[in-house]
Amino acid sequence: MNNKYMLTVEDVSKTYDGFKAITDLTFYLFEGELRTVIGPNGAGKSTFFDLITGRAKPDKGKIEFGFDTDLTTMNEYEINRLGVGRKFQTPSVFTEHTVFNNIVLSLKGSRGVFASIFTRLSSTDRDRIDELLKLIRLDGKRDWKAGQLAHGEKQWLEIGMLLAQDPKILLVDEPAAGMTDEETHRTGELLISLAGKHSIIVIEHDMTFVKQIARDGQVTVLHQGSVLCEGKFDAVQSNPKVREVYLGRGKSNK
Amino acid sequence: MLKVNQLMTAGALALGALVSSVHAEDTVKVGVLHSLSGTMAISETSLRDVLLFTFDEINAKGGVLGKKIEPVVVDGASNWPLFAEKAKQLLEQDKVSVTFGCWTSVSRKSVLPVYEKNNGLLFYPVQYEGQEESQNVFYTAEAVNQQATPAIDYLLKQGYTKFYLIGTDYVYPQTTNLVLLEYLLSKGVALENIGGGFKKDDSGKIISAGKYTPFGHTDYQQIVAEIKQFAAGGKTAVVSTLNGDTNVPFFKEYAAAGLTAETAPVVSFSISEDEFRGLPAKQLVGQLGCWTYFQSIKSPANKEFVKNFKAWLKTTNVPGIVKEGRVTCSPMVLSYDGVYLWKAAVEKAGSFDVDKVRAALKSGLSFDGPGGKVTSQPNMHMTKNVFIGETTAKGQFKILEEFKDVYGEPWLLGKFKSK
Amino acid sequence: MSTLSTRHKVELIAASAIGLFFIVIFPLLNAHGMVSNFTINLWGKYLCYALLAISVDLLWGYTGLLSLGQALFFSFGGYMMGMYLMRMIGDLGQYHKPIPDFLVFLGWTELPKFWKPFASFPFAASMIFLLPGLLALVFGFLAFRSRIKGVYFSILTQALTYGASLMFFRNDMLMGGNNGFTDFKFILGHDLREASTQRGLFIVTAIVLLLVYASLRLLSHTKFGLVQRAIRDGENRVLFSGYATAHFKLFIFVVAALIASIGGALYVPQVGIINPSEMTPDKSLEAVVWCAVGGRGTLVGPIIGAISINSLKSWASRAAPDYWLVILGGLFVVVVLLLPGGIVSIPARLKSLWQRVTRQPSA
Amino acid sequence: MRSLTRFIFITLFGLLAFGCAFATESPRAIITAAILAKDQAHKLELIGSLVGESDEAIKPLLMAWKEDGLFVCKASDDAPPLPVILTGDKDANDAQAALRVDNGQPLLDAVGKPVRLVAGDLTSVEHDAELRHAMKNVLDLLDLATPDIIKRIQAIQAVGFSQDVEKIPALEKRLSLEKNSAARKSLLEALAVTRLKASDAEKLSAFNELKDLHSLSSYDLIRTAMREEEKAGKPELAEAGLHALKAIDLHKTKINVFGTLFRGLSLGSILLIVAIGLAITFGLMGVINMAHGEMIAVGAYTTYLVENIFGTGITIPFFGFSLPIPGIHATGWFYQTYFLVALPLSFLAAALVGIALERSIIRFLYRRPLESLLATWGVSLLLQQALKLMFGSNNVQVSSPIYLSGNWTIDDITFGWNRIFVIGFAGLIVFGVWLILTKTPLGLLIRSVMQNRNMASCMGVRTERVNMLTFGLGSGLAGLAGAFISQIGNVGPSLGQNYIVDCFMTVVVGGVGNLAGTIYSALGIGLVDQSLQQILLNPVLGKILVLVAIILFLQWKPSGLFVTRSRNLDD
Repeated sequence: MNNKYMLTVEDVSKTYDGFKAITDLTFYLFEGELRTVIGPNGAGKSTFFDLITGRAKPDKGKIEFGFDTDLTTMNEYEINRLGVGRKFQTPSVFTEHTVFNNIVLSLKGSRGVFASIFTRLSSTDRDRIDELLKLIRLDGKRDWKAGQLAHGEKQWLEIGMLLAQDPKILLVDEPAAGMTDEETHRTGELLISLAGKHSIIVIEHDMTFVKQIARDGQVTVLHQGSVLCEGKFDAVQSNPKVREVYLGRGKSNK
Repeated sequence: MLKVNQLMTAGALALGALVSSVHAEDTVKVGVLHSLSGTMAISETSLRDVLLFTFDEINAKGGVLGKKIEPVVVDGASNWPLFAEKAKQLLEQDKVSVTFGCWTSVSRKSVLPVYEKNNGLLFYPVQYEGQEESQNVFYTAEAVNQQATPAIDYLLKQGYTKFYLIGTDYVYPQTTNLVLLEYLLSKGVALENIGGGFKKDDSGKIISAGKYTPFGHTDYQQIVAEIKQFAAGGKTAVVSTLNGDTNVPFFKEYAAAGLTAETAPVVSFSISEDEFRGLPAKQLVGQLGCWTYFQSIKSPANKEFVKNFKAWLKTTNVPGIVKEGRVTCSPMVLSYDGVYLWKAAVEKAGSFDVDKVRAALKSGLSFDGPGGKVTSQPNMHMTKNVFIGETTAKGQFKILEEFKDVYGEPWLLGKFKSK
Repeated sequence: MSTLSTRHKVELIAASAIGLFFIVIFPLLNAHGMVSNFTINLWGKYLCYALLAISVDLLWGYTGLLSLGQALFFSFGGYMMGMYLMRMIGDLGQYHKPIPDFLVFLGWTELPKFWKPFASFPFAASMIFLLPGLLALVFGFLAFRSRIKGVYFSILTQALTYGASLMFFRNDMLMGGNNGFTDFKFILGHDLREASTQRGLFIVTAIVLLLVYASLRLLSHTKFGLVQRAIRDGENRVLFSGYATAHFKLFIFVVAALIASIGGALYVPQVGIINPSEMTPDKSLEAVVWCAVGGRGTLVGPIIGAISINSLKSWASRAAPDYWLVILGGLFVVVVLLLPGGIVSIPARLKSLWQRVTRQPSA
Repeated sequence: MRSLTRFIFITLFGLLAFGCAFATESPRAIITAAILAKDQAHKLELIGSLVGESDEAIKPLLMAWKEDGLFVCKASDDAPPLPVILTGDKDANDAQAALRVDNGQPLLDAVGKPVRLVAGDLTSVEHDAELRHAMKNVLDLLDLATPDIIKRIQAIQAVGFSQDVEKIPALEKRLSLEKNSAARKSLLEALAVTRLKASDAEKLSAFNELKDLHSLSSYDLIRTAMREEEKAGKPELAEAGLHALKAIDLHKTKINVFGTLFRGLSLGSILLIVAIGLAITFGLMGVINMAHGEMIAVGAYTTYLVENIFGTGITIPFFGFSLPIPGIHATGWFYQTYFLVALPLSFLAAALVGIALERSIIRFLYRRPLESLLATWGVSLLLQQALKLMFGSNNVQVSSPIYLSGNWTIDDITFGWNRIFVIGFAGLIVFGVWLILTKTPLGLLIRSVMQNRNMASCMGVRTERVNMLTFGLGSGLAGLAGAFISQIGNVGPSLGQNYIVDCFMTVVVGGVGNLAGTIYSALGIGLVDQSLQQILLNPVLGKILVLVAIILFLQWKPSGLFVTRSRNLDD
């Protein structure tokens, strides 16, 4: 494992209307790491992603991309352009656009107003899109409107869009929701295959899935806005504190 | 291609609307151009009604030069570009001989180029600011010296020494108040006794006098408080050119502040019997108005006119005419007078030709209307009687003073030199 | 993709045919007296309204920004043109003074400074772009920077145009107050009363409309067009895909303002008046009706809507003045509830209905 | 009291009635002559001659004249016309006792029996502003001691402003007996102002006294006096005058500051009343109801209807049919209560219209706010036209009940009763809404549905019904607002259009979904608006500045004063 930090989160707090969503959270992500984050509802997982991607600003603390790029002063698209891609919990694709155009919009490249008017798709771009469409198995539905896809297919499309951006950090929020067991498994394999080239944080509820992708990597447990514990999957699973706050109740919620 | 079809259908719809009715030989087409919808419909619908009544009255007596009047009624919809469109339609498509219409200054201004271009003739019946003298418009309307300055004369005679000017911010009140400012100064009223505020240009010349509120203004608290302070010393009159809706909140606030017709009377130039129907009459009793006609005039001609009009209302089957609770007012009578003056001019000229009719009008024709004798002038205005009245709880005016045969003078600004 | 391009070809042919008709045939008919001057003038007005409707649709149908202030930009364009036309009156006004009439009765003897350069057509023409563009830029920058969107954007644009109309109603704005500008005589040396001048204006309007239509058609096929519609459907997703949506919206907002402004500038010499009631909020809402009725999210929709509703209005203001509001209001409710795609969606609807009917026996 | 009045008038009489040709005739005779005189100038002269007369008959006669209570009748066709006054209770035939104006005795018929006459059968004696003005001069002096305090003060002022030094003794005498503080102040003012015409020493003390009284009404007279002293080369007197003017200016500033605060509060309350319904439909439910203004109009027209039902009834033309609604011909205090009856009815009427609107249109558009904006705008046009067809395009008259038409004046600051009522009522409405939302089962349901529609419906809440009731509540509140608007503004079909932009601004500034925010923003906007008006003395500029300020404010706080955060991505 490489020791280079991709993401540094130190002493971060965030309060909404008096509700402490994140409290003194410290978190490091190494280059090429695949990190799984679990935690009961309301543990602050989504807020955690919001803070990294610029959707919310922390009340205090430090969030840096690598060692030196301060993310707290940037907004969503600037952070995205740095190379932080995010997949949302509920699939968010451009429903009125075709699958093909969804990928076109996400494809790495210039994002400026005028560039978008005057540049055309190159053949390299088209090849890349074909490749991605095959990978997410939507090749045959490339001219479908994204809104017509099934839930699982949308999830895949969103993953495809994420990959099209070729980000350095992937933030993946509950990718397996709404997928069949088989699809879930395939998602897991895809994520594992991406690790190394990209740094990935996955938020997930499904323990089978977590077990699949965590392998011997680190699992972080969030509780009430801070890190409850961190460690290998087995260690976390057997941690009594975790059992108490999360596994016991989290399961019943499902 | 379906889209093309749709476009064509839409076009056909529009074109179809333009096909004018078949022109019969023994009629003469006359345009009626008023707002029958939109904000101005409140006032203008009555003018459409009285015009239709007048046409029926003339037709019953054999028409004009043996031809029956065939009215072409169009709706300006309180939309000024639409007024211009409708004027074009009347002149270019329907080829009307004359048009009776417009209420607001801006609607008159918007159709003016159309009438000048096509050499049409428009009769304009509503009090206005003057400063205009088109050869294609005959102004039966009250000029400023047929309404505002007589009212000031009356107030001065009553011993009022302070005047507060208030109006809606458009050209009629602005111009009227500038004229009144000059007039008051010429009568020896000191500048400090004229309230409402002034605006001066860089050279210190006053370019605007009085307090102005926008159309549809609803909050007169501050202004009434200001008036109350201004009027604290007594002998103060308020000269109001407030328009339409704004009179209600103004007068309600005025009454609530304890101001009455006795402590500080308001003379309004925009409230006629017709507008009165929507005002809190009890709170207005004793306030003053000034017009060239009041329904309460006790002349046989007026009694006849009011009686006939009400009878006509009962029998007419024109859609959209309100039959209950109707009154007559100055703009209505000026419309009525206008039609008869036009008839007289056509008969004198022996032709419907605009140039000939205009020449006849300029030669000075008279008509004994409900408000007394009116006479056309060479400057396309009208000599008429001016009345000062005070409001009664029944929504009528009690006549206090009459000025006979006042010559309509559109160019007043700069005419009165201060002492 | 192939089905799309057939549709494009049809659309291209149709657009060129209609364009040809309006730019060449219609004026020719007029020159030979087969179409009246009144009609050509009326249609010139409709086409200007079509430009306004397109600008509304560009924002609403394509970008999801319901601006209730487009009439403001339309009027601004009109006012800039109006200022030029007022200067062209020279001393032919009621007062026969070298400055516009309303300034005379406001007591001015000299032209205020900001009025002076408007005697030059190039200057006035550049102001038609600059002033509304600048206003759109500033307002859009403020609104999009603070991420005002959805109904807030609508309400704010409404407040903007309301405020502006209040301002223009004031006589000391020196822009003619309630009466606005009227009594125009000449444009570029041509007498506005001449039929040929009006015909020329009509042709220019038709050409501008065709150009706007064609360029927007092209634009909608670029990646910009994709981003634009993506913003409409899910702005945050676009933001998280690395696009500065505020810049895109600002660009569109300015472009829409310019289109509306050109529409207004062409409108004024054809109808002969511009006054602040053109910028009151309900005028903007009316333009939204045209767009909704014609079919938003398409380019022909607003054109069809603007022409058909205004024809209807021309008709109703003579045939049924009391019911015009009922027609307009009812149309709106019906379109929103029952026909969200507007008139242009009727063929598709009929087709699917037909298919359902024909399939039923076999099923 | 009466003997005193008489004393004063006898004094005045002696001073004023010199050379008056009619002084020797009795006031009754003079009034009779005035009534019968043909010539206006002569009438004026006759009435003018009564100034200073002390006869008790003057007041009732002149008052009756002013109020159309004098009549001219003839005993027989050839007899001279005889002015009479009708007094006493009406009998079964509506007839009253007739007293002769010239001697106060009952009018007798041929056989010497007192005649009873019906007012309706006779023409009342005419009067006009000039005559009333002349009568007022006569009555003013009579009124110096009238029990009606307002009239008394008016009379005192009238005497004072005439600056007639010869009236000083009368005023002083009155002052020594006057108990009422307001009237005392007026008397002091009147005396001081009059003394500005007296000797130099008196002038100086008068200036100083007016300075202490900071008398608004004397401002112009002080200014005139000051200039005269300047011209006359008496700098110390001019100086004193200047000080007095400065003191009054300072007083005016004080009045304006407090007046502005009160007006701001009242405008804020009106904004609050009209916007609170919108704060519920828009703020809580997220429905953009452009027909909110028409809900206000429905409330106002309901008030109008109720007023007419309490009165003489009304006929509504309804799409070609006439719908007559009989009135109950209420009078007096019972009639005055119409407004209290109209309040709940306005609420109900608007709530019903709102519920109908919700059921027929809005419920299809909950997820499409922009489209609900458009559809409701269409509805607003339809409702306007419907109101026009039912009540005509003219404004209609709604007269205010007594308890809403008057004012208190404290230290020259006017507090209109209608304004005070509005402020109080705004407080009541806020309290009521708070009670409904926090203390009733419906409020609980509303809050739960608004926070999470899906969750609430999962928990078995009938969200459909809650939506309907919430919308009804919002619309009903708009209707209540309409009832108030009818008391301060015009009632016409397009009434709502005047308020709709203001309503939305208020809610947006306050922060959508937050009622407390709406309260703060309404009061804030009201105060800012009134202060700007007071400072700029220009209502339009003030309004424009408020709009600009709101746009800039939203830059600083894009979600309004109070933010309600949502976790949904596309909110």
